[in-house]
Amino acid sequence: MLGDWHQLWLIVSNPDNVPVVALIGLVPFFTWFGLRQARANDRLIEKLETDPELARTHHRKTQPYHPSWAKEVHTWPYLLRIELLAAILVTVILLVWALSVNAPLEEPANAAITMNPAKAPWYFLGLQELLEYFDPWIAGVAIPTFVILGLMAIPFIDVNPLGNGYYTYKQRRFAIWTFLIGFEGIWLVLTMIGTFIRGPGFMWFWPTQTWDPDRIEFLTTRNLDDIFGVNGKWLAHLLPASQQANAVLWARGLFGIIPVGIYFLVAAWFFYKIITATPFTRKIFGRMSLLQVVVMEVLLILMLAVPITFFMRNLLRIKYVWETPWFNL
Amino acid sequence: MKARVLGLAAAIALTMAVAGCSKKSEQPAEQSAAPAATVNPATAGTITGTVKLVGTAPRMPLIKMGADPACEKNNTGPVHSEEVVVGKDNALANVVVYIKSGLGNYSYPAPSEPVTLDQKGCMYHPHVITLMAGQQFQVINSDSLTHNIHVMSADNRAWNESQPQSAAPITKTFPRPEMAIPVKCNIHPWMKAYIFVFANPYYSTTGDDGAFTIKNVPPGTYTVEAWAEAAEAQPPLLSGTAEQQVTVAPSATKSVNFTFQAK
Amino acid sequence: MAEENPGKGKTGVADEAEGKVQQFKGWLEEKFQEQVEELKRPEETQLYKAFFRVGRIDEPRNRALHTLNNLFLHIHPTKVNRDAVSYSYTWGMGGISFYLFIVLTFTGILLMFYYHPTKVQAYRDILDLETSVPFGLQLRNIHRWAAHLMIIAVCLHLLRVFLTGSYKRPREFNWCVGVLLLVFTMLLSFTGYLLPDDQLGFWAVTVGTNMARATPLLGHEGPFGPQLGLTAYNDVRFALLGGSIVDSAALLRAYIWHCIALPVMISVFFGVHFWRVRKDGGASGPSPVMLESEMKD
Amino acid sequence: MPGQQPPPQDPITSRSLAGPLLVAGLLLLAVLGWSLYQEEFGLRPWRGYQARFSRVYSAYLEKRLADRRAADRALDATSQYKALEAAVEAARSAAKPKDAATDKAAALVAAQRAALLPTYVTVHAQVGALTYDYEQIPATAAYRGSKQHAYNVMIAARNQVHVVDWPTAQGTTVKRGFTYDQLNAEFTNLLDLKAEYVAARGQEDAGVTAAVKKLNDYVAATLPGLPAATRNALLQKVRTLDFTIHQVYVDPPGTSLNYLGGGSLVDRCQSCHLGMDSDLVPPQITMTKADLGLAKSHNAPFATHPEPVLLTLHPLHRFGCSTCHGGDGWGLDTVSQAHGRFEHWPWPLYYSENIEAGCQNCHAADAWTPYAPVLDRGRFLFRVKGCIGCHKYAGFDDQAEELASAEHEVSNLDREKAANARQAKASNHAGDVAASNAEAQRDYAAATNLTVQNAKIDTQMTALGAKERDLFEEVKKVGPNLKEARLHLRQDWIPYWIAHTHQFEPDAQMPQFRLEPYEVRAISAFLWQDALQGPAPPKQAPGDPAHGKQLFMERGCLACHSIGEGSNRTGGDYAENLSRIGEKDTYDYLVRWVYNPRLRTEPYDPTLHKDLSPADYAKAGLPFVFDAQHSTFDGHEIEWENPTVMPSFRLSWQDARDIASFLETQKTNMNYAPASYMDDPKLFAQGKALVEFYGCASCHEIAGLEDQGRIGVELTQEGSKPLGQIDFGFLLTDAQEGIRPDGKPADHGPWDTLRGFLEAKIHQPGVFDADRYRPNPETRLHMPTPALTRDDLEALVTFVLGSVDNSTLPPNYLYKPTGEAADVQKGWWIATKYNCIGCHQIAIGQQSVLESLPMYQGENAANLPPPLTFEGARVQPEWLKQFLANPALSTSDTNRDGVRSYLEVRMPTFFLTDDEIRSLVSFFEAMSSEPLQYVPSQLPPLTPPETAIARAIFTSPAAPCLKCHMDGVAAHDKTASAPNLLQVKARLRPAWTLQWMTDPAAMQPGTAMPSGLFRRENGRWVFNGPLPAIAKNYPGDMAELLVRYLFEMTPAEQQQVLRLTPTGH
Repeated sequence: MLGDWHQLWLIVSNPDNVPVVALIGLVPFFTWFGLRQARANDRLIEKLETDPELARTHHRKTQPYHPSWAKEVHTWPYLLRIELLAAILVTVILLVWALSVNAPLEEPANAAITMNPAKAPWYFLGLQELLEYFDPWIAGVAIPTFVILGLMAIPFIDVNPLGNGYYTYKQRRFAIWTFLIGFEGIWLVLTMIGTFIRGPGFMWFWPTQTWDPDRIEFLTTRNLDDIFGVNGKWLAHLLPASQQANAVLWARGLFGIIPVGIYFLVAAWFFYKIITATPFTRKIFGRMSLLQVVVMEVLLILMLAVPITFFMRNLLRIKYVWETPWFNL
Repeated sequence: MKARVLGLAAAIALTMAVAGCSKKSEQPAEQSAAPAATVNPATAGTITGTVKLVGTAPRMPLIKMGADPACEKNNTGPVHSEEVVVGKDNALANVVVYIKSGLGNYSYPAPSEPVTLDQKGCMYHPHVITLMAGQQFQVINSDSLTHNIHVMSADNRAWNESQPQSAAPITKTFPRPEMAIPVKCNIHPWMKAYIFVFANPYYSTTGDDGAFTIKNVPPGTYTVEAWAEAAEAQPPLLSGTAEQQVTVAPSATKSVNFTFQAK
Repeated sequence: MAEENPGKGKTGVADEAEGKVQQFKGWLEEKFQEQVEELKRPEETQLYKAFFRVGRIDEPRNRALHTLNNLFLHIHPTKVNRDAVSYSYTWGMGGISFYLFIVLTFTGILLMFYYHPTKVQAYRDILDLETSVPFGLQLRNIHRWAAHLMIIAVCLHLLRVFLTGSYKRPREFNWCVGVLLLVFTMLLSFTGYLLPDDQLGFWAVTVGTNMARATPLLGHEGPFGPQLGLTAYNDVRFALLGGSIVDSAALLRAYIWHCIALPVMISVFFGVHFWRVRKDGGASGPSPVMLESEMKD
Repeated sequence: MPGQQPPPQDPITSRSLAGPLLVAGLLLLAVLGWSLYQEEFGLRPWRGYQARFSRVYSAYLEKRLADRRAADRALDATSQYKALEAAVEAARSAAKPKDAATDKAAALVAAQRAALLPTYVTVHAQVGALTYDYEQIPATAAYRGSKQHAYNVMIAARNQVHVVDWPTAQGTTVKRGFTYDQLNAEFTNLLDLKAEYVAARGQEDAGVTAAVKKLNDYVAATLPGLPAATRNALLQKVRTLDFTIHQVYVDPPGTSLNYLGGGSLVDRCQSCHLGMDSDLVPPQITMTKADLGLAKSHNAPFATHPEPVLLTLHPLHRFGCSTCHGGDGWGLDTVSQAHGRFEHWPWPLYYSENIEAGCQNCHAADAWTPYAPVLDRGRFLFRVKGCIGCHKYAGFDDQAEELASAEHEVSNLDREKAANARQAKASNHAGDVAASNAEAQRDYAAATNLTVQNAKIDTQMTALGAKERDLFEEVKKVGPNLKEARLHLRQDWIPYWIAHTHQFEPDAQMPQFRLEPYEVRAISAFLWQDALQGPAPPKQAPGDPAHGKQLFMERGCLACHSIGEGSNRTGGDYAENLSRIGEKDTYDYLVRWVYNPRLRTEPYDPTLHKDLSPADYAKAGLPFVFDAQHSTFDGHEIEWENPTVMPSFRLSWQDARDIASFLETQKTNMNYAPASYMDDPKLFAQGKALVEFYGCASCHEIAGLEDQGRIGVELTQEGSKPLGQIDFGFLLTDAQEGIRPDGKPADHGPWDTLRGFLEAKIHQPGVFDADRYRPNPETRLHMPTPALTRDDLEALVTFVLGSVDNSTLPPNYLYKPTGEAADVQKGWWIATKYNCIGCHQIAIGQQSVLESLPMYQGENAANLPPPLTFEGARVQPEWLKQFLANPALSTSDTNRDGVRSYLEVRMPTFFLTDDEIRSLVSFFEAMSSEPLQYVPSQLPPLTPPETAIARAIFTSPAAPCLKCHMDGVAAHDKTASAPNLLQVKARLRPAWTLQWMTDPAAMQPGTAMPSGLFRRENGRWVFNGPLPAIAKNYPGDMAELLVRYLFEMTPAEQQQVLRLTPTGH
């Protein structure tokens, strides 16, 4: 039943969801705020590119400038007073928050009574959401590990020397898009889904739909090999007698390599196309070592796999594309 | 180098395994390696002798059976307590003489015929019963009243069963050797007997003549013991050397005498 | 002296006394003025100097010395890029994160006074805290929300640093440290989640640690875990929880991670982070824009 | 921006941030202010309550104080008070001279001690140190010199004379010298003197103390409550009340009292409920909201506990508040938090309608809980409304379960026995072949032990067999035996009843099932076809309805049954309303039922799983007879009686016919649709499935379904069911918003709580099916709708709500009575099971159903069955056993009461089992606090003169005993109003008899037996009427004499006195 605004209010006003609600406003605001400055810088860059003379003399910032002004200012008091102001404001915000919203305290822990829904803290809800799409070892272990390693790898694979220390969009289009897709398009959206959409039984409830713990959901998902009818009959002839019984498993395992392989190739080609789309990006590409290219490709491919799986599962109802006795993808 | 170490280890392991196996297989062999010999009747000897009482035999009290007139019916005259029964020439009856130790490793099949204890005239006949472990022990009731047979064994299962008049005989066995198992009838408290259960057939009970014979004894040196009820009583009515060393030569008859002094 | 002029005895004495009073008055006024002047410039007092070592802060040298000489301020350079003081560039998120960490430490220590990490006491301690401990409820609320706010601030810090490309040379290493700090921040918050021992924390931690079951090679439900002989009683989840279920051992472990291990680790990395910020040239900018045409091949 | 004129000043260094900083600083201050306010007031609402309490309570105390002062003044003016006061004064003045002398002497001693003390202390310390110095020097030759020296120094110090200014009795001071030893002696002496004077003073004042005590006692007795002074102190305390948290802290060792699974109980309820704090409101004060002038306030939690005795039984310092009432004892921030009425507190405060649910938490095993009438009513309804038929409840009518467990135990023992036998055999064998005698003896001993063990098992099994037999009979069904439906009921009526249960009988015991017409048809047809065809009950001639009605009214049927509907309804609600019984029952069956409801058509054999027909008996070569004496078939117990609690009234067949004829007239003109389908065999299977589905066999005996257990959820711990496990169906939103299933707002707002669920569920179980797509009616919820009034509904909710998992509570808090209290509880189960309380008053203050009926009002109250409040003290246990087994006290003449044959109302025969009788006897003894082992006291036999005196009193005109007491003359016995005194010896206890004779009205108000037969004179009872000449000089206790006489009463003696009695007939 849609239109249950009370339900939506319950979710939004849940104390532990306050940060998520705050993020809805904060992240777009700061994205806009940063990109606005990037646009100003981009205009400046454009101007300087067309006017080399000016480029030589210009202080190259959008901030106001006069030659007589000191290049550096004293930390005390100019930085510290700002820090003081920030600290006071943060304290005020925190106190108001603390005075108006109580930290949640639910029933005493009881292993016999399952919470429904049993949700992780909001910052892990993205991971919990991934658990719906991937095997636990992928969602819970492999992906976080890749995210952390991927983040740490960024400085080493982003060889673009431009845009170091100032906002710019035009000079770093690819990097910014990639990051915004990863950070906002995937992580934040998954967190939102986990917070607002997932109800009892971790079922999918549209906003304003009543969270009915007794709701019955009909979900069929199929594995890709089922759709293609992989049954391993033809493989049975090729296998030694001892493995005859496992023909299906073998067939599935082998079959799964095909779509996964195709995806890797297509995605790799897709990203290659993107990073060599313009002369500028080709120039950057030229600066990259083979290892950097490979690492970047792998990370990008894996990142793209998340939304693709998301859509495959939710729209195409495909569960696994590659099944093996040890893991499923 | 590495290969050598491995080889050494393998060798040690193999040795140990073999040793372990052989040790295991030894144990059952040891048990079955002691075949119990049977006594060779050709070389077997005999121990005989008499048991005498020195001094005046203590007077045995008269048993008063008035409480149960049916008891008196089966008795011709007055009945005395049977703690000390003396025959002619001070011969001491109801003494059990047996080889206490010194026997080798022989196997003795239990005799197939049962030993019978009769209850007659509210007395046990005989007063001292000897039998071998595993031999059948039969109790019959010749009286026209009910008795109970209360066998108070310690090493064997104790039991207490009643036997009405003309009931079927009670048949039991004693699986373990045990000396002087008291037997009582709780209905007639004067009734008393002793059962001796032996692992071997080398025992004999003296009759009224005080004589005993232990046959088919393989040659060797043994400790022979004589057990007299009155010597074991508290306080003892008799005293005497109950144990003697006896050497039996092949096919010989050895004579041994025991004496008990009256106190 | 009063006897000097007996004729004018009385008046003389009075005058003299009056003169003395006047004299004293004048002296007192003078001293008072002096004192007021001194107090008008508190930074010149001995007391002030003893504490802060330098005098007036509106002199450039003293300003610099002020920062340099202060243990707490010397994480800052004495001077910063003139534009780096603007919120619009830095968003202040790093500083806010650190400030929140201090708030969390402070409130956390106070909360520790009232909390026992045992199955019997934990929940009851929170009940007590909320109802009878002075400022207990507010303390807990501040701690809770500061933790959430810190994660938000850290995430926004990450966003800012990325958007300004501040991870680029020479700051690659510090970016990595920053990523670790993000992870630590989340772990700190997560370990704190269990401590009230209520259903919310219990099930959040149950869900969270259930993922650990599936760690490849280390979890008993993960790929190759069973093949390596892992069970629910010897895998990584068991190590995290100190048992196969979320129970008293898990509570104690969460407590120790939350109150000792992680704060110590994050403090160390904070130090590294700040140190690298200064060594790598202070706040990253705003740097002058670079032109594509100037790019070296 | 290039090209522009740069600003004259650097915007960073020149701009001041003072403004924003100031604003931020002010904001911070404001928020800190908010925080302080919140801390001081916002989160501490109890401060407000305490301030208000201080105001209203001090006003209350002031008013009471003024009243009290006036009363005190009035009292002071009374002559008694004045006399007592004078006595005090007199005593004081008498003691005065001596007191003065003693005080003076004591003062001197104190002065001397003070003078001595400084010197004493100094010298003591000095000598002590010197002694130590001396002692610690080794006593060897090397140290001889120094030791001697130290010795000399020590002795010198001991002998040194210290001069003290010594006060004398004359008031002068003299110098007096003391050595160390003298100092010690004098000091001890002074201490002794001081003690002496204190004692002397006490003795001198003994008279005063006694007089004061007398005065105080008088005041306390005349004016109970707090004395003015105490009240005043209290008032001052309340006026300056310190605002703090008031809490009860209980920390029983081991487990916890709270449900958190550990730790102590902290209840801060008194922080607002200040009237409960005994420091502020002493137990002498009880006040309500109205007393405080706050009758209309909904926010004045200041009253004292309405049932103070409960607080005495459950002291706060041991139980706290939330243990009984629920709620969050920690909560202080808001009312809803304190009362635990928020989402995350699983143990909310019970609403007042269900307040007794708290009792059930610990009193779950009770059959009867004093001070908890609602809970008791809930228990009663749980049985009477047939809940127990479907829902298991541990300890509640669980004979069926007990039987099963006994059977289980027997089979376990059987197995154990066989195993023991095997083991014994093995041990014996092991002994036979053992290597050593010691080992053999061990083996034989083990075997012997096992054999003995088996013998013990045999005794256990024998006892279990007896228990099984008893349990088998104790299992009763809530509804009638439907195997006899065909013989018992009218064919057309059955489907109507099933479909319209509550239309036919609005307060029926049977709940209304929600059935589709086809289900009704199938169930009816199945029951009809499944029932026995015969042998039919004997054919009966018509009876006399008028006589039947009289019997129906007189014999006591109305103690359980009711008759008439609406305002005409009279009788109890323990059993069915009989207003329309004529429409349902067949006459022949009804006659047999009234004659003896336990009579069965065919016995049921649970071993063979079949009803035994005459043919079965014939095959076994047995006559077709089954009763208490023939309760087995083929060696096992059979169900030989109808499993109903309805007893036999020992009526004659004719009386039974008359009553049945009367009952047959109880009907309306309703026409029932013919039910031709009843014999349709096609419906049988479907009907059987439905009957199984709806659990009919839980309450009824139905052929083929005898072994069907209870189909409902066990409710023993329903009150602890987590909310998450409760299915509100499509009513969840309504529940959260406080809308009742009928669309009206719920009494307590949102009802998405356990209580709300239970209320809705018990009231109308069907509502949780609402809006659900249930194409097949059988997929609906099974639970039928019981007929309940609003109060009854709350009583049941209370009962179920309080039934929690109390395993987390400390075991010693659970009410698990032992000894007498246990006997009382066990007996109550039986007394309520058979509805003894319908006829008898058992507990003081309890009213039987009959007492409330119109025909027993006024002087007719004498026709009531006897109250049993003193039964345990009155009768001898052996006699009671016999009586309960056979209330006629005769095997031949049974159509009467055994004790009071003059009563029309009749003690019926309940066919109690030995166990039940034992329990009841213990119950009555325990209710009267009699020791369990009754040993008849040996009364001294009467001497012939005593007999003569007793006889004379017994027959004197002033004591016409035999006028009322039955005497064996049939005509007289009919009009008698008291039992035959011949029964005294076997029936009564002497002690009770004595008490009864001297003041019967005290034990049984309204009894026909007159009080005042004897008067107390010089410590003995003397006959109160004109004494017969012969008795005039009797020095002994005449009541006692009469008791002894009665205990020696023989028929011959009775005949003799009958002749002598002036009121003879």
